[in-house]
Amino acid sequence: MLEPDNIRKDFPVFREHPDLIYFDNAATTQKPQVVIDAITEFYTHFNANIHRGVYDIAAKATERYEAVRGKVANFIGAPSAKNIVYTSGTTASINLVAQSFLGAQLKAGDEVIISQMEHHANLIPWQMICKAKGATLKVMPIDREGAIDLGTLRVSLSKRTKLIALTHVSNTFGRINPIREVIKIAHQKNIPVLVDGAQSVAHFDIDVSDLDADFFVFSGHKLFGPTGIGILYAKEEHLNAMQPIVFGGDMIKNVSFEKSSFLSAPQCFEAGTTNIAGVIGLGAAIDYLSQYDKKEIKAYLKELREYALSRLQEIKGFSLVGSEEHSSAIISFVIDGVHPHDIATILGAHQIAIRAGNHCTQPLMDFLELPGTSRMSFSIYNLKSEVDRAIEIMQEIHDLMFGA
Amino acid sequence: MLEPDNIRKDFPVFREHPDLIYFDNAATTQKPQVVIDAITEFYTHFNANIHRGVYDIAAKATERYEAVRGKVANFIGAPSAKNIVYTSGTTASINLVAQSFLGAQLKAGDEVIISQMEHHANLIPWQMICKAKGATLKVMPIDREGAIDLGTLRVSLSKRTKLIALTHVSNTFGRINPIREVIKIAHQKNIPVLVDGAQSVAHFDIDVSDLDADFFVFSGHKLFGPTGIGILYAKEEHLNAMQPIVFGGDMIKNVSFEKSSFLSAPQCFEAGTTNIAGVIGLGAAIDYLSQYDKKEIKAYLKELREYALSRLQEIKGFSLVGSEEHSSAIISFVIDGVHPHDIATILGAHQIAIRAGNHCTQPLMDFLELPGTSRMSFSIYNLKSEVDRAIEIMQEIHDLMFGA
Amino acid sequence: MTDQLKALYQSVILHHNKEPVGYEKRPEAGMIIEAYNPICGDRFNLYLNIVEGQLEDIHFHGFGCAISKASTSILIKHLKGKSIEEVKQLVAAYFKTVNGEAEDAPEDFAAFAAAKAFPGRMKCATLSWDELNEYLKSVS
Amino acid sequence: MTDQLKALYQSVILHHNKEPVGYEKRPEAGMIIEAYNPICGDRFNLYLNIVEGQLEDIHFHGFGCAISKASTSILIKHLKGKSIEEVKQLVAAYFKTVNGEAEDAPEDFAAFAAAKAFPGRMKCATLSWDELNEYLKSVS
Ligand SMILES: Cc1ncc(COP(=O)(O)O)c(C=O)c1O
Ligand SMILES: Cc1ncc(COP(=O)(O)O)c(C=O)c1O
Repeated sequence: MLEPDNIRKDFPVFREHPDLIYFDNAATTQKPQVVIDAITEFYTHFNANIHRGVYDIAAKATERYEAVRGKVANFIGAPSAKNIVYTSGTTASINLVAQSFLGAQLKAGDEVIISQMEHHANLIPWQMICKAKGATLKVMPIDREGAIDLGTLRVSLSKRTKLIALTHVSNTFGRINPIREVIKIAHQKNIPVLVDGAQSVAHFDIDVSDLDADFFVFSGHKLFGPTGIGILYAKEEHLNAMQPIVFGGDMIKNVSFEKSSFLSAPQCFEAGTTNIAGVIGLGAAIDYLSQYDKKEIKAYLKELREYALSRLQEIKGFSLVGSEEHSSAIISFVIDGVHPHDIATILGAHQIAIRAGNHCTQPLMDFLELPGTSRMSFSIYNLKSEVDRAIEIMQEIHDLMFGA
Repeated sequence: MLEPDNIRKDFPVFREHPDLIYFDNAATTQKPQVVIDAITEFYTHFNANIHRGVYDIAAKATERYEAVRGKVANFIGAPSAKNIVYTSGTTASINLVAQSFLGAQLKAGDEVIISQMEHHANLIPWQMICKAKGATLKVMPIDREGAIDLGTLRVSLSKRTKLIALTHVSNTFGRINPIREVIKIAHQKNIPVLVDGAQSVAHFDIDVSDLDADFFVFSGHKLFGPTGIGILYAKEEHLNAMQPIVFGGDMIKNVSFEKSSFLSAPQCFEAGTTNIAGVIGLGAAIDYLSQYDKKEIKAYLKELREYALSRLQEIKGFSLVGSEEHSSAIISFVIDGVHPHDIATILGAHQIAIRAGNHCTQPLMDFLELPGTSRMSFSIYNLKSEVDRAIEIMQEIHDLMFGA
Repeated sequence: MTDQLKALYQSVILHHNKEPVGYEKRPEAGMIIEAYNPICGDRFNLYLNIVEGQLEDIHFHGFGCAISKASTSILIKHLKGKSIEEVKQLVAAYFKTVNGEAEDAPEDFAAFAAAKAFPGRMKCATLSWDELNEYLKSVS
Repeated sequence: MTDQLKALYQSVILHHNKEPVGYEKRPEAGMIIEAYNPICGDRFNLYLNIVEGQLEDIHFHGFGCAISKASTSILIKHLKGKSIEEVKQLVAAYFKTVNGEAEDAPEDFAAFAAAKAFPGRMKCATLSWDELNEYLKSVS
C-alpha cells in the first residue's frame, strides 16, 4: 500500500510550507529532495560539458547523462536507449515529430487525426504543418463525458491518413483514452500513432513496446523531475526516417562550408549543449518513482479521486465536467454562478493550489460551451484530509459571493 | 582588483575537488553556490508552472521568471525586457533566427555571410536554410592569426546580402572580432547582424543598444548559469517580423481546430513549459557576475592569458594557434609530435581539465590544416599557480611519450 | 476567510458582479472593443458610441470572473456620458488607484486595489480598462 | 605521472605510435574503410585486400592520437595474412581484452585495457577495430 503521509516527507516544499495543499499536479509536480540533490550534486561535483572532454568530470557527466537514456528506455519499455531523444519538453517533442517526421512526407490532401480533447501542444503543431502542406487536420469527436468513438475512428481512416496524435489522458478532465485499441486500429492501416503521455507517465505503467506506440512523448517536470527536459520515444524505423531540424555542435559527423552530415539518432536531434542537469535530475526522478508500484499508485489516486468527487457533490451548484469513470487523477468542475477564477482565488488565499481556466484546451472548452473550469489534479503525496480542507473552504464560497 | 582566490570560494566544485584545475571554461563554466541555491530555492519554495496559476507560489514563480527578463535586458543593454526571448541555448537561439527571421524572407540568389571561424552552431543553421531556399552561404576569410578583413567584407556586401552572422569571440582560439565595425559597415547597406556572444558575454561589457546589434545570442551555462537556458536578444522590429516556429501552450491568443493566433513577442517564442528553474538560475548568475567590474575581469583574464602564453613557450615543440593579440581568455595550441588528445589525457589524469579536438569548428581546422588543437580557456576563478602546475605536467609529456 | 480575500470580494465588487451596469449586447454600436484574456478565457465586448468627442453610450457583454465583470461594470458606470478627455483622466486615475497609488479618484475604484495582493488576478481588474486604453491611444 | 597514465602510455603503445606497422597509403586497395571519430577528428583509412577469404594485405594511413594510432598498428600486425574466420576471432578477442575480460589473446592487446580508466579515450582504443567489425558484419 502506498503511504502518502511518508511520501510527503520526501518533498521539501511541504516541509517548508506545511499549509500548502497542492492540487495542481497536472500543471507540474513538486520535486522530491533526491531530484534537487541530484542537480546540486551535478553542479557541485561533476559539472562539465559532455561527449567531448577527456578529463574525469567530463567523462562522469557524459556517463551519467547517457545512463539516464537507458533508465528512461527501461521506465517506458522502449527496446533500447537509442530510441530515446532528449528534448526540452512534451511541446518540443511533438513539434519535432510534426516538423521532421510528418513534414518530410505530408502532401496536399493528406490527413492528420487528433481528438477534440487535445492540449494545444498536441494540436497547433499538427495544424501548422497541415496548413503548410495543404493537408487536413481531422478531429475525432468526443461525447460530453469525453469518450472518443472507435467505430467513427475506424471509418475515418484512409490511405491519406498519415498520423494519429492522441493524448493518453486528458489534462483537462482526466479522461483516459483507449490508446491500445486506437493503435491496433491504426496499425491495421499502417498509420503511425503518437501518444501524448504528459499526463499518464507519472501514474501508469507504460510499456511502449507492448502498446506498439510509434511515438510517445512526455515532460520531466510532470514526473517529479526538473523543468526544461522532455522525452521523445520513437520506433527506430521512424527515427531513421527523420532529419534533424535544429543544427549545431554535438550532432554532426562532418562539416564543411559546402555541406554537413549528421550523426545518427538520437544524437542528431540534440544539437548544442543540452539541459545536462535536467537529464541528471530526470534520472533521479525516475529512480525515485520506480520505488513505488504503479498499480498501487493508480489504485490510490483512484480512491482519492472518488473520495474528492463524493465530497464535492456536497457543494451547492457543483457539477463535474467529464466522466466519473475512465478517468485518472484529475477532476474538472464548475460551480453554478461562480467563475472558476474566483474559486481558484478563494482557495489560493487559503494555500490551496488548484487551476482555473481553459487548461490549454480552448477548442474543448468551446465544445463544452464553458469559458473554463476549475481543476483539481492529484499526485501521490496528496491526502484525503487535504480534500476535506478544500471542501471546507468551498462550502463558504457561496456565502462569500452571494452573502450568507 | 579582482580577487580570484576569493572568487574560487564561491564555487563549491573547488571546495569538493581542491585538486581540480578547470581550464575548460569555453565549454562550460563552473557554478557559484548562489546559482545552485537559487535552483534549490525554486524547487523547494515556489515550484509551480507559470503564467496561469492564481495561487501564491505560481504568482511568485511567474514574477521571478519575468523579473529575470528585465535583468538580462539590463545586463546586455537591451532597451526592454520585451527584447529578451528565453531559449534552450545559443544553438536554439541561432536556429530560431535562421528559421523564423531568415526563413521568411530568404530567396534564391540571396546571400548570408559568416566567418571562417564560426562554431558549428553559427554555421550549419545558415547553411541549411540557404540550401532550402537556394541562397548562398558566403564565408569571410581570415588570416592565420584569425583576423577578418573589413575591406573584403565591405566589397562583398550587396543587395542580396540578407544577414551577417559573426561570433564576438572565437571559441577555438579566442580571437576577438571587430563587431562594432562590422555592424557599422553592414548597417550602411541595411544588412542586419547577428552576434554570437557565447564566448564574450561572461567577460565583456555588452551593450547591444550601443553596438546597435540586431541579434545577440548566448547560453546561460557559459555564464555561470544552468544548462538548458539561453537568450535571444533581437530588436523589436525584427521580433515583430518573426513568426513562431514551435507551437503549444502559453504562446497562443486564440485556438480553434481551424486556426490559431499567437501572442506577441517574446511570449510567442516560448511554447510550452519552459526551463523555469533554468531562468531563475540564470538570474542568479547574472546577479553574481554583476558584482564584479567587467573591466577588471577583462584585465585579469588578459594578464592570465599572457602569463600562460609566456610559460607555454617553455614547452618543447609548442606553437600557438591564432594570435597573441586581440584575443580573450582562450589559448589554442599544438605541441609538435604529440596529439592534442594525448596532451588532454595526460593533463586530465592530473586533474587538469583542458579540451582537445576541433572545438566544433571543423572548417576552421581544415583551413588551419590541423586535425585539432589543445585548448585552455580561463575564467575569473583561475590562478597563475594553476597555470604553473599545468606547465609542470606538460614539461613531462615529451619524456612520457618519447622516453627521457 | 482571510482579510485579503474579504478585501478583494467586498460588497462593491460582488454587487457589480451580480448586477452589472449596462450589461447588454449592442451589436449596432459605433465601435466594439474586445477585451479578451487568453490565459483564463474571460472575454467581454465593449459597445461604444462616441459622438462629437463624447462617449454618449457604452454597454458591455460577455463572461468573466467577479473581478473582471465588476471592473467592467464600474467602467461603464463612470465613463458613460463623459468627454474623451474626461474618459482619459478617469482611465489614468483607475490605473493609479489599482496600483495602490493614492489618487483623487471615485470611491469605488479603490475596491480593485485589493487585487494587488493577488498577482494572478491583477489582469482581471484591468482587462477592459487596458483594452479601452489601447483604443484611446490608437485614435489620438 | 600517475600509474594509470603509465599503464596507458606503456611501451607497447608508444612504440606502435612511433613506428606503426603497415603505415602507408594504398589507394589501389580492394577495399578502403574509413575510421573517423567526429568528436576528436581522428581519421584513418584502412586499405584491405581480401583474396579468397584471406586478408592478404592490409595497411593504414591517417592521423590520430597515440592510442588510436597504436591500436590500428596492432590491428595490422595481428590481422595481416589471416583468414576471415581468424580475423573475426581476433577482433572479438580484442574487444574482450579491452573491456578487461580475461581472454586468451595476444599479449599486446592487453595494453589497451588501460584505456578503460579513461572513458573519454575508450573510443581511441577501438576506433579502427569498430569500423573493421562493422564491415565484417556487413559482408557476412
Ligand atoms: C562561439 C560559440 N557559439 C555557439 C556555441 C554553442 O553554444 P551551446 O552549445 O550552449 O548552444 C558555443 C559553445 O559551444 C560557442 O563557443
Ligand atoms: C496532455 C498534455 N500535453 C502536453 C502538455 C505540454 O507539456 P509541456 O508544457 O511540458 O511541454 C501538457 C502539459 O501542460 C499536457 O497536459
